[in-house]
Order: sequence, then structure tokens, then C-alpha cells
Amino acid sequence: MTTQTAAQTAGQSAVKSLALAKAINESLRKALETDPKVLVMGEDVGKLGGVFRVTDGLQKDFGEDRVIDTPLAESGIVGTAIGLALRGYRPVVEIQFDGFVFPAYDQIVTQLAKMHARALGKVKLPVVVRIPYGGGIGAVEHHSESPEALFAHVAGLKVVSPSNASDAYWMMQQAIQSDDPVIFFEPKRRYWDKAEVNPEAIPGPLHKARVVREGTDLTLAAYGPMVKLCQEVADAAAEEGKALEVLDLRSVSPLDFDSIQTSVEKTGRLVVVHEAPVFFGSGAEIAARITERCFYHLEAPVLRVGGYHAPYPPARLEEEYLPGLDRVLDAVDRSLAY
Amino acid sequence: MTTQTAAQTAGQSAVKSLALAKAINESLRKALETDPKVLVMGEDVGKLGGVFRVTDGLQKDFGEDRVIDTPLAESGIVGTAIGLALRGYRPVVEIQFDGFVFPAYDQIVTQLAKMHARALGKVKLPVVVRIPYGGGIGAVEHHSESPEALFAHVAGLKVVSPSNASDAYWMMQQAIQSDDPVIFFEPKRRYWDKAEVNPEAIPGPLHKARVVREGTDLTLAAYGPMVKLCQEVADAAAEEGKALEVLDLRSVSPLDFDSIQTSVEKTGRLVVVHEAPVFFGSGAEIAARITERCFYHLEAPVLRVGGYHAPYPPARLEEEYLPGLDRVLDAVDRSLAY
Amino acid sequence: MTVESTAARKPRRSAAGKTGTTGGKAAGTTGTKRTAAKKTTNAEPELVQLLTPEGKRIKNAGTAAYDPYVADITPDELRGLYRDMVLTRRFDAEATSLQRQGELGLWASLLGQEAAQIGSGRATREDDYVFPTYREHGVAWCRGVDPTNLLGMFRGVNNGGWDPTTNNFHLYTIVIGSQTLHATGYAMGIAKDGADSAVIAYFGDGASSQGDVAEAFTFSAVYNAPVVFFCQNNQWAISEPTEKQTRVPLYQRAQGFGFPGVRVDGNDVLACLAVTKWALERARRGEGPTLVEAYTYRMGAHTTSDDPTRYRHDDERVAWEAKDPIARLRGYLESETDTNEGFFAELEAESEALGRRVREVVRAMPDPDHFAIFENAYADGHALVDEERAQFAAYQASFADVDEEEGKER
Amino acid sequence: MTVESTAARKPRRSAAGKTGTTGGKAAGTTGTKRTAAKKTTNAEPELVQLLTPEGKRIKNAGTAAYDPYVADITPDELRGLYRDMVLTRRFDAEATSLQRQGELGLWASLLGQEAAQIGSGRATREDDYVFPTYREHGVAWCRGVDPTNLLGMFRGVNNGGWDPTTNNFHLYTIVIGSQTLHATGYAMGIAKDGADSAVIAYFGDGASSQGDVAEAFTFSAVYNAPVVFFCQNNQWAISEPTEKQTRVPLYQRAQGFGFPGVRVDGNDVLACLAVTKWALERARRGEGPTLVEAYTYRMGAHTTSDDPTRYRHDDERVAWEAKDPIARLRGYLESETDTNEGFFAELEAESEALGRRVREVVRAMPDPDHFAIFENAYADGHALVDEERAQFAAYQASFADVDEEEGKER
Ligand SMILES: Cc1ncc(C[n+]2csc(CCOP(=O)(O)OP(=O)(O)O)c2C)c(N)n1
Ligand SMILES: Cc1ncc(C[n+]2csc(CCOP(=O)(O)OP(=O)(O)O)c2C)c(N)n1
Ligand SMILES: [Mg+2]
Ligand SMILES: [Mg+2]
Repeated sequence: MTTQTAAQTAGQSAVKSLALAKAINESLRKALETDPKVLVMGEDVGKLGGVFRVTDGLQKDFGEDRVIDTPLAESGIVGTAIGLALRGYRPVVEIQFDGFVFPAYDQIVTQLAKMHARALGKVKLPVVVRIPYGGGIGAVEHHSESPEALFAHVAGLKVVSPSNASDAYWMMQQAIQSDDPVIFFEPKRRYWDKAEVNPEAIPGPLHKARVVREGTDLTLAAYGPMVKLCQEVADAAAEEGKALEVLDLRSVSPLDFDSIQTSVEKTGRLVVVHEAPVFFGSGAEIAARITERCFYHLEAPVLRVGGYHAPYPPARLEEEYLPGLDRVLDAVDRSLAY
Repeated sequence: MTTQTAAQTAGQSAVKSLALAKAINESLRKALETDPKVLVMGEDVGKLGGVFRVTDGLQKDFGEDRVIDTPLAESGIVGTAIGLALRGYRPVVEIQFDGFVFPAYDQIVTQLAKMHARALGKVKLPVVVRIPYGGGIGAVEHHSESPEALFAHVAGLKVVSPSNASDAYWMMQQAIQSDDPVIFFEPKRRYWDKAEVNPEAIPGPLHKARVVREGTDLTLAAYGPMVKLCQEVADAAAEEGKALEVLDLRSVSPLDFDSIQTSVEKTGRLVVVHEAPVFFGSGAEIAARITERCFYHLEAPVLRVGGYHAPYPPARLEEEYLPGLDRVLDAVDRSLAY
Repeated sequence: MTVESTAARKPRRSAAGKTGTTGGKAAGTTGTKRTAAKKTTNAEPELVQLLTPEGKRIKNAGTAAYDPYVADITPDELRGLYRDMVLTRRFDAEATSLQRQGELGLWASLLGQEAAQIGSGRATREDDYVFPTYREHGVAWCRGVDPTNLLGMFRGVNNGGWDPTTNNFHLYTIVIGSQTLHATGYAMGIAKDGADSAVIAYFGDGASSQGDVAEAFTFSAVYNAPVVFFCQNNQWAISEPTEKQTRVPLYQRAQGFGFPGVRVDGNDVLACLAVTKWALERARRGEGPTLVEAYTYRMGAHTTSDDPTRYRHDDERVAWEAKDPIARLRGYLESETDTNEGFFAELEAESEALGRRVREVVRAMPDPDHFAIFENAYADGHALVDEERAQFAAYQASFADVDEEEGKER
Repeated sequence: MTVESTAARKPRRSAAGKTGTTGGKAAGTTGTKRTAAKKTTNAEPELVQLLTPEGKRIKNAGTAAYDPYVADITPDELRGLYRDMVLTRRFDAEATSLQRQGELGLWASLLGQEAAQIGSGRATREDDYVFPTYREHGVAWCRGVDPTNLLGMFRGVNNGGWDPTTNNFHLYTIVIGSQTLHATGYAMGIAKDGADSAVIAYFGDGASSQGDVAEAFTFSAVYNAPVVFFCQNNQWAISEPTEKQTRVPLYQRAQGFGFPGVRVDGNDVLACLAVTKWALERARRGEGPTLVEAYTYRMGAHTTSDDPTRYRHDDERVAWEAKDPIARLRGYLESETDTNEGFFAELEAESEALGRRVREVVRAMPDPDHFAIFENAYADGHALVDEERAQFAAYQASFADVDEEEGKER
């Protein structure tokens, strides 16, 4: 089924430094190799290897029958993926950019999310919907959005977003193995960031947050592209003598409230950072539930840093629109001032 | 243009008791009469008058050119409404049930919401999207959902929901007059509830909350179908000597945080009630922002009562799924116990 | 409603005679004469019919392609089709009355569409897979789904009460058109597996307007998927006649996507059987998708919630009564086969028994356990669902405590 | 890529000869002979062409319907078309190089599609309304939109830098297919107004697969809306050839929705002008929608971010060079009109000047004010936007303070 050489396969067992996009590529390759039911589908995923090259080389090695260039119709892509899943396949679907998932939204919300429950558990839909998301790459309209809240609100879906290459590799493995549909948000501005990936050691469960940096003064919680920013914020704050704890939430649905709670019980302060608009965003849910869980521990209200309630602006304004070092530091200061 | 008799027209100037559905009907009639650019479009809105009879008699009186039965295609309905708006019309579009808005979601999110900004303000899209929503009517799947959070998160849209006939009449007038797209959620289980409507006195701005009942011990905030429930809860609590303040939020985007804040500064406690799932629902946004605004006033965390994170259940389970008197009272008790 | 009424609307503004009015190379006319194009657009489209409304067998050049598919049908098989239709209608009537009695919240009757459903349903092979809408009670019957299972969602105890994998009969799909894409994907999977089964997707005339259906046509054509799109054109989408969805006959939609479309008399069970078999065989042979438009009529209301007197004249319905699918086959059975009165009497008894059983089963259908809310939201679990289930349990338990304390008071 | 390659895929499984293989009444064959159907599916579809690649005027039975629309075209008008194409190409090349220089973030070149765009654009009347995709720089030119306005979104200073109501040229639409519905709605509005203008909606071969486009076909047919769907089939949707979107020629899609489709040589500006005029006139006369498929070729990359060497052979592009739309019209101008060298020389100078102006304007294009984030989110305002704007202002002001305090340090 695959044309990989033994040497290449052996090579995979070593820890290696990979860009995030390449880590997903290798993870898809691994899945295609291991499970003949895994398919990769989407616009331009074949010869081109996707506009970000995430599926580079896969069609060449696994054939057009498994790595499928689809017609330009997102509802059709997700709808047929559902049918393929009913037939026993495990499709990994690519939506080319965040802003183009909406034509598929009906199939995702009314069918993909609900069919398992509708069938009283008799059918499973192990479909992964990959969505490169977020801004910061100077793109035109519809190419920089962060719509994760619109999926997290929908029961029946799981929503995750890796922040680094190792998680990208492993979370993709786990998402494909999951019997539930998973919306897999890929932080496109981190596609080229490298990290060590060990394809032999699972770092942990798919929906568990990770403490990226320990601290005692305040908790910064983020996922996907904002984790790196929060680490930079923590560095900057450290210079001013503040010890921030940084949580990589990794999963948006479910949210790992236990881990956030543990951290907040220690620090007493929480700032949530995401690119998506603050209004009705993930930060709202986190703030509401953590305030309920940690009412007597919080020394300040949970603060949120994210996009404004306005359409994602043209590229030359995105620096102002997106959370950046200064804006997060400002929130940290405001929280600490309580 | 209209075949109404003078007597009928004169009759409209008197205060009258109308069912909520009928109030919307009269409001649409008024708009069709007043502004030749107003159109009503949707599936079965013509001869049938809509499955809930909200558009009853309108096609007969205003003709097929203004009250338009459309093909069965929600994206097409909203997409052509956008085109009509660009041509100077003010379409009021009906989505037959909450669960059927998703095929139109792409047009709503990527076009309707963003075109005014995209055009740097040069075009306006005064489109009203009417959606009968919510449960409690014993319906089959997709006919009982509350997707308002999925629209409130999207900048460029306004989202409102009346709780009674008078608001239904007036908010529809205001929504049609608005130069922004308005998603108008109609509480279908309250369609048959009557109230006094005065078609001559505007009760107030479209996006302003209203104190429905004054109280000092705790604030209950709701909109649409849950306002009546909250009034019942307040009645029940009053018997136990608790004075609950009830807020009818009326608008979900924008949310009238000022009014909520004012109330919470007085009561120190807030419970938000909606039918939609709690996770990533309106309650999250309200809790997060009010906690930030009223951090030192809150005696208890903001509590939320809403749907569970599961697909809307079959009708025989909806009583357990939906917020009811006991569940809200339970939350009130929990809040007061802090 | 006649076919003419689905033809093009009269021009909006007066069509002044002018050069170039008709394009010599427009798609409707490519490679043919203008008259042919006119014919396609305005004339009564041909309808595959094997039985006259009176039950006489038709054989001519137009039926030749389909005759072979019913050439060796036995009288027993014909009686089987008759039985299927009678029992399906009986079941449907029973469900309607159960709705009136409050046992069901809603019912979507198939009255009038028995031939379309039984003919096409009986054309499927066991290993074929069926994607219905919400009205395919007759197809479910052919697939061996216990009819009482169909009632769960209309009673409100579940959203689909059968295991779709047992009979290869998918759950009812309410969001119009969605299932055509699932069917296409499933068919793509069959092709990948190298199997020679096929898929049939049901949808209505109204559904033909949904973008999803067009996308299903595109995907199935591009991947040459073994799927039959079976459109029951029952003339109405709730209150909207077919001319609100299209100005040309629906079966013609297929051609522009590169596969054949055919209109069959949807009240002629033999024709529906033959045409569907033909289409399924095409799929099996790797010739890709087919659109079958079964031209029929919704004799009843859209659902029990609907009041068709608001939007259509009863004479339309009356006119269609003359084409009743059951009477038609009965005519044939009586005149052309050795079917005797005993068969009809026995069937009547069987029909009564079915009605009784349906009533009993429905009335005994228990309400779901409250915790069913949380079951099956996810296959692999979800932390929040667990948390909410636990809270719900505690909350429910608090009433149990109160109940205990207060005894019978609450 | 030849037309054959958009024909039906070879059967998945061997097509054993069997009775009933071809349906006598399938849509492709209704009222015609099987050979005709075969022709439609497999043969080279007819292409409306008025100029050979060498620039010779073609007149025959196939062009008769369209000839009248260019019968009285003057040499000056022909030179005008030539000028439009040359300047558009020049503008496009300038934009491409501005992207390479970092002045634009992205550019979507129309290279090769000048005739399709100028021919159709020049067919529109001032009161017609145009809905483009993101590549209609030539149409924008015909509509009188200052080309530098098109660059704003590619530079990242706005999402559409012109007032669509000034030239009846809508903003570029990036979500594939969406604008076909806006066009249909706009056309419905024209019909309601009783006006006799028309709408033209542009989209690509890839876009033809989107459900929205099919819904636009349905709505426009049902309401008989005065709209022309102008599909530039440039053979590629990023890396996907047209056969990933359809297995029959795209113009045939229209027929199944009840309106004509016609394929025109998209590299023949005269044919594009004539066919589009014909289609717009149909719309004006109240005869409803038309689909025009302009068969052309994307000579460059999809956008400046794309690398076509990954997915297509350069000989394909080279083959299409022989059909260059500008060279073709030049051939005609030189052989059939009195156009002299002076015209070409002047045009060259004008072209240089345009390039210079574009460069200058772009380089001087200011970044938007930061507060533009909040402008125009709503027409009537929104409390949260006001609140966030105020917070943003305070936040920005805090830096001003710091800047003041720290002087040049920050
Ligand atoms: C996406 C969507 N929109 C609207 C509805 C509401 N609805 C239910 S059935 C129906 C009409 C369907 O007509 P048709 O496709 O002809 O099928 P029929 O009911 O006649 O069998 C409508 C509008 C729906 N179920 N789904
Ligand atoms: C809904 C949607 N999906 C995906 C994309 C990404 N995308 C941009 S252009 C393009 C290809 C379009 O091809 P075609 O319609 O042939 O137009 P062309 O670019 O060839 O002019 C794609 C897939 C998009 N813009 N919108
Ligand atoms: Mg129907
Ligand atoms: Mg293209």
C-alpha cells in the first residue's frame, strides 16, 4: 500500500525535529500506513499537497484512491466523508482555510455531530476535520479567522488545537483513532515552527491540558497559536519578577477545567488568551466555569484577551487586532492590580 | 397595494390583545404597508402563511411579488435576500425552524455579517432573518434548538429575541428599520401567548434590557422563551420570601451589560437562564463580563441554567433537558447559599 | 397539477422578436434541432409506464429498455408487491390515527406513494444500502425494518429507533437533502471496496433545490459512484408546488451533471421496480449514478400538522385517486393472473393484524430513561458530559429525597 | 487539457453487455436519438468562435445567432477592445511584480483570460450590475473602476477598496460561489422594479461545484431573473483540473435547470462580446437566465502564492499560448482594419504610463488608521463595539504616554 522504504520507516522511530506542518504530514502518513481505512480528502490535497503542503507526497505514495482531490464544495466534502465513515472508512478531511468551513457547517452541526446519538450509538463517525486557522500571516479576507467557539458550542463534536509539532503529531494520531468526530484546528502561523517529535512516546490523552511553564502569580491559559505568545509573555513578566504559569489547553471541547482549576487554586488569577473574538469566545466559558469552581480562590476576575467584535480586519491591521505581547501583559498587570 | 379596509387600519391604532405570532404578523403587515421595499420571503410563507401562520394572509394582501414562496434552499434564501438588499429592498426572511438555519450559515456569517464592513460602509444590508426557535413543543429533531450563541459570536450581526407579543411587534418594527442585519429569534413555544400590544407607542430601543420585576435578593436574566419561566420562578421564590429581580435581556448581541450590571450591583447575585446548551452559551459571556464588571459586588458566582452538552433530546425527554421551574429554583438556592 | 405547470414561466417583459433570440449552440439544443429543444422544455415529458391506471400491461418502444427487468416476474412476486403496498398503507393509516389519538406527536404519511416506495425498495438487493428521508415507510418495509421501529421518532422517544446497519437502511434524515451526500460517500466507499452493491438515496421534489443535492450529483458523477438518486416528486413540498423548485421536469437535472435521468410513473409499481433495477444495475456495472424521478402524488397532508386545504384544491387529489397504485396493481392481478378472492381476504386479515400489533406496540412503548439525554452524545466520552450527567443525577436524586420525605405529597 | 478529458471516467467495473444498459427515456436522450446523447457526452462540444487563433473572422451557421451582436462593430471599437486587453494585461503584470517587491501580499493574475473578461465586460450596459469573483480585473476595467482600487485588498489595507454602487461593480467575493446568489437576488430586484437592466455573475470552473451556484441556478430559473452566469473555465481550480469538478462540459449544466447554456471561446474577445450581449439581451427581454461558459486558460499561477509546476506540465500552457487573446485580435486588426503602427506605439506608451501610475499609487497607499478595525462593523452601531473601541483607544493612549515618557527609547 505504501512505497516507503524500510530505512524510512526505521527513521521514523527516532526523535526528530520537525516543523508543525511536517509533523502533521508524518502523522497522516503514519495513519495511512497503519490503517487501510484512513483516507485524506480535500481541495488540492493531492498533487499540490495542500496549499500549506501538509499533505505533501501523500497522494504520490498512497494513490488517488486514498488521498483524494475533491470537487470545490465543502458541504460535499464533509457530507461524503460522513458516508464514507458509515461504510467503515476514517476520513481525514481538509478545509483549506478557516473562513471556508461555513459551507460545511450544516453537515458538521446537523449530521456529523448528531448522527451517533441519533442512531443510539449504533453508528460511529470517526471523521477528522482539519482546519488551518488563525491570523498573523498577512492573508486576505476569510484566511485568518478563529471559529473554534462555533464548534465547541455544538455537542457531539470534539475540538482540539495543538500548539507545537509534537502535539500536532500525536493529537492527529489520537484524533484519527477517536471514534468521535474531531475538529482539528491547526495554528497556521506556527506551521513552520520546529520542535522535537518522538513518534514512539504518546505524551498523554488528547483532551488533557499541559502545564507549559510553572508559576505562582497568575495563570495564563491558551491553546494553538497563542501558547507561544503566552510563553513569551511569561518570559517578559519574569524579567519584571512575576512568575506566570502557562497552560496549553490543547482541547477546546472538552475543556480541561480540572487542570485550569488546579492552576488557579494555586495562582488565584487567570488570563485567557485566544485569537477569536472575546465576545462569546472560549474565554467566556472558561471564565464562567472557573469563577464558579474557584470563587473563593480568585483574587481578580478572570480576564480575557482576544479579538474584537468586528470582522477580522485587513492584514495591515491584524497586529492591532490580534492579541500581542503588550496586550497580554496589560491584562496581566490589570489582573495583578486587583 | 393593500386591500385592508379603512376600518381595519383604524383598528390598528388601538391597544389590542394579541398572541405573539399574531403580533409579528401585524408588525410585518405594517412594514409591508409602510415601506414598499419591504419583502417577506421563505418556505411556505405564502398561501400557507408559514407553518406557524406568522405570515398568514400577507401574500393574499400584498401579492406574490412581495410575499415570496422560495425554493427549498436556505442558503439561496439568504443569498438572494442579500442581493435584493443590495438592490434597495429590505427582505424579511423566514427560516422555517431553528435547526434549518445551518444551510444558510455560510451566507449569514461570511456575507450578510461582513459585507457592510467589506464595503467600508458603502453598502448596507437591512435583512431580517426570522427564526422560530427553542423547545417545549414536543417536536421532532431539529425543531427545538436554540442556536443564538452561534450568531452572537459573529460580528456584524445583531441578535434579538422578544419574550412577549408587545416586544415581538415592536422589535420586529425596529429590526426591519435597522440598517444592520438582524437575526430575530422567535420563541415558538410562546407564539400563542397573548399580551397587550400598542402599535402606537414604541416601548424603547431594540437592544435595551427591561426590568420585568424588581427584586433585591438575586437577579434572574433571560430572554425569549425563558422570561416567562423566570417570572414564574420569581413568583415561587416570593412565596418563600425571596425577592428576585427579573431582567428580560431582549437582545443577545449586543447584550445590555449596563442594565445587568445595575441590577447585580443591587442584588449581588445573578443566575442566567437560557434553553441553549450552557457550554459556550450566552450565560458564559454574561457571567464572564459581569464578573469582571461587578467583581466586588458579587456574593456568589454567576450561575447558569440551560441545556446540557448533548444533542437536543427526543420530545419525551425535553422536560428533563430544558430549564424548568425546579432547576432554576435550585440554581437560585445554590446562589443564595454562598 | 399537470406537467405543463412545471414548464417555464411566461416572460417577465414582452419578448420582442429580435435576431439572436435563440442560440444555435445553447446547451438545450446542442447537436439537435431547435424543435427538439422546444420539445424537451415544453412538451409532456415521457414517462416510463408499464401498467395503465386500469392495470393493463404496456409494452412498446419506450418500455423496451426496462421490460427485461420484470420479464420473469411471477404472479407470486406480483402478489408480494401488492401485499407490500396494502400493508404499508395500512401501517401508515394506523400511524395517522395513532397520532390523532395522541400516541404520536407527528406523522408523515406516504399515502399515494406506495408504488414508488415498494417498487424501488423491492429493486434493492440485501447488500445495497438505502438512505431515506422521513417518509420512506414503504422502503423500510421492503428492507425488513420492523414498522413499529419507525414510530419512535414520531412518538418522541428517540430520534431514530433502529440500527441502520442491520438492514442497511439508514436513519430518517430530516434536514432536507443532507442524506444524498451521505449516500454518495457511502457509494464511494463501496467502489473503493471493489464491491458490486449499490446505494439508493431518496429525496423529494422540494429537496431538489438544496445545494447539497447538487453537490451529491457532482461528487457522484466525478467519482462515478454507484448510487441511484430516487426523487419522489409528489408534486408538493409542504404548500409549495413543484414549479416553485424548477421550471423543467426534475429528471432532466441529471444530464447537466453527466449522468442519465429518467421519469417513471410513480404510481406504477411495476415500472418503479423495473426502472430502479435498471438504475441499480448500471451502478453495479460501474456506470455511475442515475437520477430516477418517480412522478407521484402526496394524497394526504404533508404531515399531521399540515392543513392542505389552505393551499390546494381537492379536485387535484381526486384526479390522482384514479391513478391509485394499489387499485392499479389489483386490476392487473385480477385480469392477468390467477389471483383469487382468498388472497385478498387473507391479506385483509393480515392487514388487520398488523394494525393491531402496531397499536399495541406503540401504546406499550416506554418513555426513555432520563439519562438517555447523556447517552451517545459521544462514542468515546466527553468530560463535560460526565460532569453534567453527575450533576443531573444528584439533582434528580434530590427529588427522590424530597419524595421520600414528603411521601405522596409531591 | 482537451475537452475529451472532461468526459466520463472509464467504468469502475467492467461494463458487461446486458439488456437495458441504455435507457430509452433517460434525460440525455429524451426525444432524440441515442447517437445525439452520445454526442453530447463524448464529442467535442461546439464552441462559439468568431475569430480563428490567427485572427480570421469566422461566419457560419454556428455563429449566425451571435453575428448580429457584433455586426456593426467599428474598427475604433475593435481597437478599443484591443486597448482594454493590453492595458489590463499590463496592469496585471505590474501587480504581479509589485507583489514580488513586497508591495502586495498576494496577487491573482488574470493572464490569459483578458478576452473573456473584456468581451463580457464590454457587453454590459452602464445600468447593468456586475458580481465578480477575485480575478475580474479586466471586467473592473470595463466598468470604469480605477485599477489601483483593486489593489487595496491584495495589499492588505482593506477588504475591498471601491464603492460598488459607483460603477455597479460589486466587491470581490472570495468565498467561492457566494456571489452568484447575490447576483440572482439583485436580478430579482431588477425584475421587481420593472427595469430592463441585467446582472452578470462571474465564477470559475471550480466554483461550479458549490451548492450555492446550483441554488442560484434554481432561484434564477424559478423567478426568471435577468441574470447571466458567466463561468470562466480556465481549466484549473488551483491544482485541480476541471475533470475534478464535472465529467461533462460545464455549459450543459444549465439545461437541467431550464435555461440555456453556451460555450464560447474564451480567448476570442469578439465571440465573448457577442455571446454575452446575446445573453444579456435575453435577460432584458424577460427570458431569464443564461449560462455562458468561456473556455479559456489560466496562463499563470493561481495566485502569487501558488506553484503550478507541482501539478501541471508546462506544455499545456505553451499550447494555449498559440491561442493568445491579444495576439488574435491584433491579427484581425492588422489584416482586416486600417490600424496602423502608430496605434500600437501609442498604446505601448499608454501602457507604460499606466504601469508607472499603478506603481506610484500603490507605494503611496497609506496603511489604514488603527481605528478602522471598529469602523463599519455595523451601520447603526453596537454597544460592545463602542466599548471595545474606547478600551482600544485608552490602551493605545497608554503607549503614547510611555512614548512621551521614554522619548525615543520605545
Ligand atoms: C433544510 C430544511 N429546511 C426546511 C425543512 C422543513 N421541511 C420539512 S419537509 C419540507 C418539504 C419537503 O418537500 P419535499 O422535498 O418535496 O418532500 P416531501 O415532504 O414532499 O416528501 C420542508 C420545507 C427541513 N426539514 N429541512
Ligand atoms: C468556499 C471556498 N472554498 C475554498 C476556497 C479556496 N480557493 C480559493 S480560489 C480556489 C479555486 C477556485 O477555482 P475556480 O473557481 O476555477 O476559479 P479560478 O481561481 O480558476 O479563477 C479555491 C479552492 C475559497 N476561496 N472558498
Ligand atoms: Mg414533495
Ligand atoms: Mg478555474
